[in-house]
Amino acid sequence: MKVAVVTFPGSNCDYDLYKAVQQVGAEVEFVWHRERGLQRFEAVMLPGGFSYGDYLRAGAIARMSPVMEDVVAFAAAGGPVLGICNGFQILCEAGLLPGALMRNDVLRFRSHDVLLRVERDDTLFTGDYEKGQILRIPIAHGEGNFEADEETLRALEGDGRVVFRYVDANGEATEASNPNGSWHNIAGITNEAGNVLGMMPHPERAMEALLGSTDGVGLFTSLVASLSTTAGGSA
Amino acid sequence: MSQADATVTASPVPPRDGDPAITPEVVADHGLSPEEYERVRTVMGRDPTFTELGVFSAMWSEHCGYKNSKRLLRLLPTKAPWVIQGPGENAGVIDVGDGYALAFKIESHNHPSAVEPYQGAATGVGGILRDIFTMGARPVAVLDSLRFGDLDSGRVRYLFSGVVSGVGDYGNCVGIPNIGGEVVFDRGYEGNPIVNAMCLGLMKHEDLITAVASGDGAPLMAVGARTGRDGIHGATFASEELSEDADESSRPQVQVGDPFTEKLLLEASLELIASGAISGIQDMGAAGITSSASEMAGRGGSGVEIEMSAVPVREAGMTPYEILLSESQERMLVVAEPGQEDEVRRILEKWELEAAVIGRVTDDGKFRVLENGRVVADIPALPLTEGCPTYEREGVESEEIRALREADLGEHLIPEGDLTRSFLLLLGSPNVASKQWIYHQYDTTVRSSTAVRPGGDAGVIRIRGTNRAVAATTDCNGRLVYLEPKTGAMAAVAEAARNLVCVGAVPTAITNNLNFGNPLKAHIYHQLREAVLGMRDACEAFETPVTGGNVSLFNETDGRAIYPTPVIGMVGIIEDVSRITSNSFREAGDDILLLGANTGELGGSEYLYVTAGLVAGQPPSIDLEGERALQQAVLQMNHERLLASAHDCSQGGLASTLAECALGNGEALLGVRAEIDEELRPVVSLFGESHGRVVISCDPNNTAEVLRIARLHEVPARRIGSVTPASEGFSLTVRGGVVSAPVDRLARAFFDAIPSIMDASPTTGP
Amino acid sequence: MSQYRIEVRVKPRPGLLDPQGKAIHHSLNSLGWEGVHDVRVGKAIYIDLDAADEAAALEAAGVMCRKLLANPVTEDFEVTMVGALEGAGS
Amino acid sequence: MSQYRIEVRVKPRPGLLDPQGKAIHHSLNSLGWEGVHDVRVGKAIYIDLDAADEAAALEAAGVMCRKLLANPVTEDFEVTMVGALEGAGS
Ligand SMILES: Nc1ncnc2c1ncn2[C@@H]1O[C@H](COP(=O)(O)OP(=O)(O)O)[C@@H](O)[C@H]1O
Ligand SMILES: [Mg+2]
Repeated sequence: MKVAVVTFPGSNCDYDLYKAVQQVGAEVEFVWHRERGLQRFEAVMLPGGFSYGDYLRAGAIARMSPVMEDVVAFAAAGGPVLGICNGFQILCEAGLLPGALMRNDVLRFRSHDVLLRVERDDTLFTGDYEKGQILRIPIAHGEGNFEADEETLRALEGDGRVVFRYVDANGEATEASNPNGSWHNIAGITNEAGNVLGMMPHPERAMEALLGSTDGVGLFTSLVASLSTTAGGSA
Repeated sequence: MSQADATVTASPVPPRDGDPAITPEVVADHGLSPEEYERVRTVMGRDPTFTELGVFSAMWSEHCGYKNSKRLLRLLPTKAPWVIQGPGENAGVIDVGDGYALAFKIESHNHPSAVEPYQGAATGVGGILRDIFTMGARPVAVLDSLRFGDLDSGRVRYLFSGVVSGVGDYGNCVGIPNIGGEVVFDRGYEGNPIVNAMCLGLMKHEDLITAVASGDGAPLMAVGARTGRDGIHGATFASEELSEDADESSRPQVQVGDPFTEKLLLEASLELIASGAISGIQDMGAAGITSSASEMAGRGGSGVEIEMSAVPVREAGMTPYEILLSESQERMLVVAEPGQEDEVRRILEKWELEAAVIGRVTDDGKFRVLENGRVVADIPALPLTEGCPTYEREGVESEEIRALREADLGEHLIPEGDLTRSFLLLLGSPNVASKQWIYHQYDTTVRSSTAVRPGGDAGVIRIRGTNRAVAATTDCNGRLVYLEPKTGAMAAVAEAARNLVCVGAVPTAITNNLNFGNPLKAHIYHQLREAVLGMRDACEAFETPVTGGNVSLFNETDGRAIYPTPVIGMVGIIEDVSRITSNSFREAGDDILLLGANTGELGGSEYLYVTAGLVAGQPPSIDLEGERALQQAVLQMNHERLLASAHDCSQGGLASTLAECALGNGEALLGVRAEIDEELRPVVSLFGESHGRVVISCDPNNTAEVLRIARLHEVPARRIGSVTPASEGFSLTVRGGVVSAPVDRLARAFFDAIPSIMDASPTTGP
Repeated sequence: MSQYRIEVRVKPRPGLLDPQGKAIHHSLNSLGWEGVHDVRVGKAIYIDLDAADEAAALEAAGVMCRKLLANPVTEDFEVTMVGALEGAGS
Repeated sequence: MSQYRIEVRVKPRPGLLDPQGKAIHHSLNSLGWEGVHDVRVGKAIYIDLDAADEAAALEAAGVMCRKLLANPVTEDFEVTMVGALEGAGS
């Protein structure tokens, strides 16, 4: 499997993501935002960071990059696309995912581990987890407050497109366990087709016990597994 | 220097239209004394022009010229086999093994932060990052050392929250994890906060590059952001006292940081260095183009010629004076290899940045500036960079401070019995309480290499592809330095070293930031000198040479100086990441041991500040040999994998240290049952801040071996109790006194202290 | 071609939570302005641009808003003319 | 007492670097708007408040700016009246 990690001016989790993909045995390559053509890849990932300094709105300027046209086409063709943190913000700005990530309700940057409940174990990205499993994964963002209009929110819940939710140690989605004010403690969602996942927490930083958690590994192994079962099938 | 004085002289330069005439007032406004101005005239062999005067005033300011500290700094030990680059470059560099080198340095941004806390702190971080990546190293960690007045003032809360978000936003955006730091709140810093930022960068040995301009004719290029009118004369400003009535207009324009551009500049610079297209690179930091160009020329023993009209500017109509002294951020000066200008431009363009040829390296030893081909400044480079007059002054201890130190603390020693209330007060003091409110605003895990995040004794960054890690900490208790400068400075070095050994790192080298008041005052000079001597002794004893640092003097408001605060930034090496040790207790049932002994002083303690508002008394004495032995003992215990945890005992004393071990980061609370029988007053046993102590925990099966190793190193050691489940509470009994409380009560005091102050009360704007 | 300065105001949509506005509201109340009932925070963006005339300048700014400056999910925008700039040219 | 809506615009001081404006400027240029010469970004703040009359409302908003809304070291501000609000209360 070959994965593209798309980098924008100001991306800063690109290398971490690259290493995470490598760690699960997949091939990976950086694609600079001005480059065109993603046909040779089987999955596309948008890393975290501060593309264009998060100026104007997080992700707003990056989504205008030439490569985004190809990301849109790649997603439309059913190819798996993962956006983490700033990547999630870019996907929302580009309309590949619904809603918007607004400023954290506490008005401060939040950086610490959170607990996430896995809501779906039947997506391309979560097959190696179990539904209800609790993951420990770091967050680091100032604009992670997920909001959308009523209708969209109802659809997200109704269609089961919420993949990860912030919870406490008992697995409850409480206000105290919500780091940024996201509606319904949403931490990660997919598009309707299920091939685009956006999440604020950083699984690529939870790949080694030495650094505090290995709970992010499953996300990457899941993707590799789902792609190898459909080998040759996608995009 | 004198050689250069004699051989290179300034050519005549006609005055530039529109420039003010040079009067004694103009000279004084530039921060030069009449004697210093005479020295300028001697160096020049004539009167300087206005532009030249500006250049001298920046280069001979305290900030760039180290007038009042240079002679003292020469006393510091700087050599060891593992030192690759000592003081004098943008950053110090040491060998860390497996082919890697570590560049590290600390910088202050006190004055800018007092005026505009957010931008001041942000640009402080920006500056220190550039110092690291201009050495060819990739920045891998930031630490911040902060001091403010007491949090009961709205203005202080404004400064504190502004500085923290400035430090955070900048580092977060560039993507460098924060791994630690410190913060102290004390009325001694009211009005004059301290903001020191430290950065660590890693590189392969062969990637080291230095800031030297050599090669006659080599093009000089300005890269990165454009030059604007910001921060003109920041270097001179940083060398003056603040006064309350300094009105807006007399303040230099605030520098605004652009971390996004910095990130691009960082990537572009590392790519430039790797490309071989350049031979030198330097940050345009304090005093902007002036200092970067003249220092590169000075180090290379060559000269430079710069054309002002070629410098990309942000605003029209800037004079040479303004362009030369602008402190606009996120700019670099690069010496390209001749013929490689286009390659430099290509790399910068990829990162969406500008590069412009603004001059060339010459061989005539001059710092020459042209405006549309006409010379506007012509100065011998070496005297400009090295010829700044330096002073050695008479230092005398202040009688007032001596009296404070010798004050009788008798009445404060009386309390005994149940001292839980004082203990809770202490745990809830912002100085002792959890600093999560701060570092939860900092990205601590970006780069996926942070093995120990803020909250431990020292931050730890692993080196990918090896089994190694580097650890770093910043430390200084200014109250102790205030009461007794020499021991206080030794204590700062000792605490830093203890913090490192607690995580399992071998202390290797230091950088330091001397934050002091006005050195022209005899008692301040005394503090400065004594502190440097103390630092020297401790660094010699621990074999941790000084590879660089920064001096920030004139930290005074309305004539009142801050506590002398020589912040120590120490780095250490961990050869095997599997030996990294945490400071929080791991498991109920483990034994708790105390290494080291209480020397019995209560002077300068947080207990006195919290209970009596007092900064007085004899501070704890320090035994450098004992400290060294303690470090060796802890390292050996670590090496033999005997330790479950290790935590240095410092502010708040033994009781607070045990509480910190039990509370950890708040996620897995544990309890403590401990008892210690010392022939001391109970407040001293519980809350005294003696140096040379470490609390460790270990599997009871390892206790005998731990005690044996301690004996081997002649370090006092005893088992003082056990880790218990949180439900069994916290208790520490001493002779004649006790503190005991439910663990969640301690947790509330400890974790809620800073958030409840910051969330409840509004800040008051500038 | 003349140069014009346009002011764009981007505001959070009514009904959407505006934490920053709420925080300022709270501070103003606690600083003693009890008569403050609501605060909303948006952006004011000033754009200097060449255009054939005022109408063309406003038109262009509107397109910029739809494409980039405002997020249609969360924000509304307004565009107004500040005026023509003298002696223009980059 | 009536209720008024005031608009406050807080702008970066001239001469100060405005990184956000710079990034937007750059982006607009590369999206094809080459005639954009400068972009500056500030805040637009809408305050609904009780006051005796328009003048008093504007006056109060000016004080709020000096005390809280604008940072005098880095920002300038302007205050304008949007209008009286109907059926106020709350
Ligand atoms: N300004 C800061 N930035 C980052 N981390 C900080 C800061 N202040 C304190 N910390 C972290 O909080 C922890 C506790 O700080 P402190 O009370 O000074 O500890 P100690 O006295 O044990 O050194 C340390 O890990 C320190 O690195
Ligand atoms: Mg400390």
